[in-house]
Amino acid sequence: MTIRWTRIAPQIALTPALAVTAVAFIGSILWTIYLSFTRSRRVPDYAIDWTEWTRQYDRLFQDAGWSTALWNLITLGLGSALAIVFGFVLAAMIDREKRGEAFFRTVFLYPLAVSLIVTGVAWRWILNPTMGLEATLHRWGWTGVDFNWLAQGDTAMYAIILASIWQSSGFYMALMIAGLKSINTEIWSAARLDGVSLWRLYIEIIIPMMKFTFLTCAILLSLGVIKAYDIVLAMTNGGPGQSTWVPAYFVINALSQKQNLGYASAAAVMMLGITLLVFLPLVLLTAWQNRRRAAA
Amino acid sequence: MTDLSVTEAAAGATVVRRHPRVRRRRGLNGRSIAVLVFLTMCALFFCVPLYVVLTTSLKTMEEIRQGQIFALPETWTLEAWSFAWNEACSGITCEGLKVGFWNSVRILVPSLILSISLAMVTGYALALWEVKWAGTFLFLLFLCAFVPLQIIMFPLIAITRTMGVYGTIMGVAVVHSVMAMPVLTLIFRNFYKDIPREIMNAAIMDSGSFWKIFAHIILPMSGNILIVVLILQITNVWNDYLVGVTFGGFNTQPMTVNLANMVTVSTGTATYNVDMAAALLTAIPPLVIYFLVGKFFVAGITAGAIKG
Amino acid sequence: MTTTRLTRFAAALLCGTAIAPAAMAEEVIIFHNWSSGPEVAALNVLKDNFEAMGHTWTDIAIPHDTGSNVSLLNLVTGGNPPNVFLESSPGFYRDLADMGLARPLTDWYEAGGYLEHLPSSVIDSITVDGEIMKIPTAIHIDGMVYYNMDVAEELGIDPAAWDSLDAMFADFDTIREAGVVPIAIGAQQWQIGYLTHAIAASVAGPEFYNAIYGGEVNPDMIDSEEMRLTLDWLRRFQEAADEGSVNRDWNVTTNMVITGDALMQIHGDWMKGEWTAAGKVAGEDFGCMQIPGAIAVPVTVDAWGVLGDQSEAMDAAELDFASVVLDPEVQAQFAAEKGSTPVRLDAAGEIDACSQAVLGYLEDPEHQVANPHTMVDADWQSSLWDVLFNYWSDPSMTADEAIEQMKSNYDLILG
Amino acid sequence: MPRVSFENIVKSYGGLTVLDDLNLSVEHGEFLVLLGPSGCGKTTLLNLLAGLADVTDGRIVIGERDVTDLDPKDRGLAMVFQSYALYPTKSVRGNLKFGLSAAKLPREEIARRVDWAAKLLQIEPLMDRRPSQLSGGQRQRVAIGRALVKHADVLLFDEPLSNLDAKLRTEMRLEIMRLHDELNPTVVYVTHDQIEAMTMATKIAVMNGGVIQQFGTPDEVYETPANLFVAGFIGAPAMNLKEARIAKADGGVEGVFATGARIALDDYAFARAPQEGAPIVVGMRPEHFGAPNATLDGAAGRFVLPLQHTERTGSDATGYLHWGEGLLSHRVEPGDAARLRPGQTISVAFPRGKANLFDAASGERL
Repeated sequence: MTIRWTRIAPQIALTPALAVTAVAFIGSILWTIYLSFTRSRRVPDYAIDWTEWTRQYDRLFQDAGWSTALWNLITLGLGSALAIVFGFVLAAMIDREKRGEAFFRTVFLYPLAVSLIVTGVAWRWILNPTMGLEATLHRWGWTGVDFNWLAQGDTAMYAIILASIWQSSGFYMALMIAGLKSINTEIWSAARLDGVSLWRLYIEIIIPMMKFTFLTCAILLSLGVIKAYDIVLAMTNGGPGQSTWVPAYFVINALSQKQNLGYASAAAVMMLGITLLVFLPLVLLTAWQNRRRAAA
Repeated sequence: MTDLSVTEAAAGATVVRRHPRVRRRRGLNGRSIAVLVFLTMCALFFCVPLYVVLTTSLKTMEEIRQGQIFALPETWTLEAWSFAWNEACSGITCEGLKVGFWNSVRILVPSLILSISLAMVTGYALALWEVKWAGTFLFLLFLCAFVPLQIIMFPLIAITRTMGVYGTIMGVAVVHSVMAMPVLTLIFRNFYKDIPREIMNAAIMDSGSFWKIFAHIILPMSGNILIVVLILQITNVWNDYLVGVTFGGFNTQPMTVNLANMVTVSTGTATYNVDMAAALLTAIPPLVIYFLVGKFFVAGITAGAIKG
Repeated sequence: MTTTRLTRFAAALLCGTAIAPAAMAEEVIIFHNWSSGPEVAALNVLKDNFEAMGHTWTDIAIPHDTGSNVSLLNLVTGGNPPNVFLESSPGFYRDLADMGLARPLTDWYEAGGYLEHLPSSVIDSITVDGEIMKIPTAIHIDGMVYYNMDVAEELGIDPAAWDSLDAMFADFDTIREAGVVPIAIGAQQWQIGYLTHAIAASVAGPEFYNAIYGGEVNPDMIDSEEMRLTLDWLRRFQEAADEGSVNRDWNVTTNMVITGDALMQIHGDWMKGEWTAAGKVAGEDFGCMQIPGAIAVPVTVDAWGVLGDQSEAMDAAELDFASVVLDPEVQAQFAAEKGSTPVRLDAAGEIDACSQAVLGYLEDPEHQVANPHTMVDADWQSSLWDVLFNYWSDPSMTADEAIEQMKSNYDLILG
Repeated sequence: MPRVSFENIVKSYGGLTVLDDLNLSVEHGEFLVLLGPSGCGKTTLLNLLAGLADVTDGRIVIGERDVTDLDPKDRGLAMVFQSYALYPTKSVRGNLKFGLSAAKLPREEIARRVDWAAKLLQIEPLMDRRPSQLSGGQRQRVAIGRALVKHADVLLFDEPLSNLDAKLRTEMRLEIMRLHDELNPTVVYVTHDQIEAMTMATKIAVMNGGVIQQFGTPDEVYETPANLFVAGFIGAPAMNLKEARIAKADGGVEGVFATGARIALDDYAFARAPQEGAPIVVGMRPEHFGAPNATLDGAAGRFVLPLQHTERTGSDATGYLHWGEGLLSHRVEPGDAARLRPGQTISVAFPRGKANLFDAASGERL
């Protein structure tokens, strides 16, 4: 056989990416999984004691900090889901009321350009109990208002949710606007001819038509929530207590404070598991969408 | 909770399509007014942090202590800005945020070159050339695109350590490139996939050289997607904290890390005006990009999220 | 030890370290996690003296709570190791030894005659498995009471008269009525962790303290009267904390006391640096004392380590650094800037009222315990801090619940 | 000079075999048209020749060279694509030059060839425009020019005219024929349009289901279709194919249709002697029928049938007569078409020596 460069050249060009995938992703994931079975502390210790190889996981499931982190993950997920709702409301309003569309879009989207560290710094300042929003409200005479969310374990998470909604609503709005624009304009006319009320139009026609957009948003949101670290660090650094720990924070803490590589790896593997749980529907969704498109 | 690396997501960077829709100028009826009022209130909510941060940064500390967070500064001063930029301390070096700014720039440039060139060539090879295992590889990339950094953090530390780049600008840039590779590749691949097969065939018959076709035919057609990916990657890298703090070393940490250090460990009294000025300084580059090329920015961050 | 190096020692000893011209100028990379004003000022004392020897000081600073240990270890094993690092944890030096990167300094100490000038508690803290591995730079007491004397006078209270924590808390209502925060606390995890071990040493004594924070943890002492006592006091401190305490940095907290918004703070005595930076004088503007009625005080010895397996020139430069740190004059200057107490008994220069008090407390070896960082397993300590900070942050959590969590943590980590 | 031949070509995608043991060769300077309905494998065959797809088995030879394992650019081919596939970011000149500069030809040579092609195709004024600024016909010319400048021995066309309107299509057809006459390359031309095939080809290969049904000159393919498929595919309106049985009478051979009508087959050159009662299919081209109601001396068959409707296609007209369940089409003088009324009974005659006979079972020509 003669050498055919048209067959070989692309494979050569793919080698770097392949190497990166194999080493930095697949190899590293396997490495971390392996480490999670060891008792590695600061440095890797590759001996596995097979009589208690699940030791790190056992500890994880008994660790109050980990269960707090998991609950917070759910809280954060549900709370941030408001960003999708909010995003949809904004998108629907902007889409119906054309006036000022460019202006509103610009305003709602700019927080997305801001890093989560900056977002955290800004909101932490606003929520500062002695000089921030609360102090101002008290000065204005609304002494009953309690905005010292960051100070209490049961409200600190809400502050993080508030900041993340502020940061990400615009993004979901942009996705929703795109979704709304792809809806055939004749549907609006048809609904108007039929005399359907706007509410029913949205609830019975538009939202079901956009279920794919909603699903996309939900999956993106979940993946974002799993990765949430910066915002927690900048807003509360995990506190008060462990009340705002999330898995992403837990892993870093285990690595740096506890200096327990094995434990951090076990927590990271659990994070990967959660990611896969979210990822699986995405794969199914993509397959489903492809089939639907093929059928169309 | 959408950090940008998520929003790139799935694949395909089709620039958001705008269906030209007939604009109907209607009179201001009750509903319109209600909607506009609601939108305006939301807009105010969105602007409050920016306003507060901006005014705080222009105030003196005495004024800030009065707790009038919403008041305009009585005496406008740029002192906090100049202090944050030139003098604020991060560690023993008190040279201000400008150190971090230049670090961020020095991280940004190689990471952009590395990640985009790698992703472009990979996407091009996968989309336009016949490679038997392309499908499997694509699926792998799709999976990798969602892997949080924590899961591969220690191995990456060990790898960069072995490469001798841990704790250097290059190290941070390399990790950024690695983390961005799957998503950017998918974006490029989905863009190139839509290039007509026959153009590729014509080029293959004309030249047959993988690189020549890339340089002469494909690269000139990649203008739009390049802008989109550039914006995506610039915002990503600039706004990153975790990679910078984990892989940065001797005063090679990016601006966000400097900012976080400055805010958490400031000298003496907490100087909120300096903190806020520093926060704004950190936020300015991506904000400028957003306000200058908003349309591409939106396309960039939603790249792939909307398929079809 | 090579002959050239010995010659250099001799030369250094003869000429006095600070002015000895370096045979070879080296760029020395120095890793630390200090970043507050006084800390930086103290570092600059070292830097100026060190650079006067012709070397270059390249600085890398990673703030306390961003995982400096991980960074340090990875920097060491990676391509760009720091030559000198601020690190107390004995485990870290053991890891270094495993990697062949440790640099025992016992010979150097003996040759330089340093040991006779150091208190025995300091020597203990710099010794790892029989070899001296660290260069002590400063002594701190982790739980000192610093109070604003002007405010105390206005309120008509004399903190020096308190002979127990009970007596101290008894005055809090009076203080609050005057619109002053009695005790300023920064409620961050590490600050609460420090406060707790200071309370433990103070109210429960060395035996209990060493059973929990020592190299060998005694699980029987987790569920003990002493632990309950410690936790009960911690709860009382929490109840006394003001609204803004959450996530407040220690130096911001110190500033509340300096400006008179609060009467006092219990914290490591590095807060003295903030006072002196504000132009205040110990014994005149502010008073300092141990926790009233303290049985023992926890002592932190800040110490540097140096990297082994380096070039000869770098080895020499590292020793130059060590000699700068242990120079009597530098010791005094450093202590003055940082607000610490010198590690050398013969440190030259003036010792302020607070340091005199500290030296007084340190006279009695029974009255001191070591900072947990230099002793205890990092994982165990971190888990303790998690529990304690949860306990602090959740007023409904009982001491029993906290003890239960600690016990289960012990089983998981050390059991 | 190149003769192009496919030897025992097999092409399968996964488990699906598209081409199975295909043999075909075309001599130098010939204009081969691969003709067939979509999905018949003709484009696959072209791509195999071009090297854009790999054969599963078999050999492709151009001239004396086995090119089966060569890269497309090394095969000495040039190709014109259905969608023209012009490089959108390059000017017309850039499009023409790219292949030449990729082949590292000297600068003057490139300029000479580009000018030659521009002149030949009359696209000189367009040389600095981008493809998006050209009309469809202009793009087609550029695409052809891009192929010509390579001075390739073999030119491939993949349905190059299908995106043009009818008028342009005719023009370009003539243009391509002129170029072929002037430059005389070997051409392999894929199309599903039989008019293109009939007008341009020197050889036609009719394909269906991955198999070459017939290979021959346009006349051969039209006059003596090798099987039922070719018979039905070539010609518009299509050949009438009617089932019949062989009947021998008075030493002559006749075909008896299901309707009872008969047709004399004495003049047909049977490959072997027909058997009595054997089922056959009789193929009759519409244009061979005599004018309605006209008498035709020595007609092979005469049919008197009611008219269903007539169709006029400009220069020509066709009448459709009821034939059992089906229809029989026959050419009508355009002038007469308007006078014919549906339902009217018409008598048509089919001449001797014009019928095509096929075996009903195998579909092969008898």
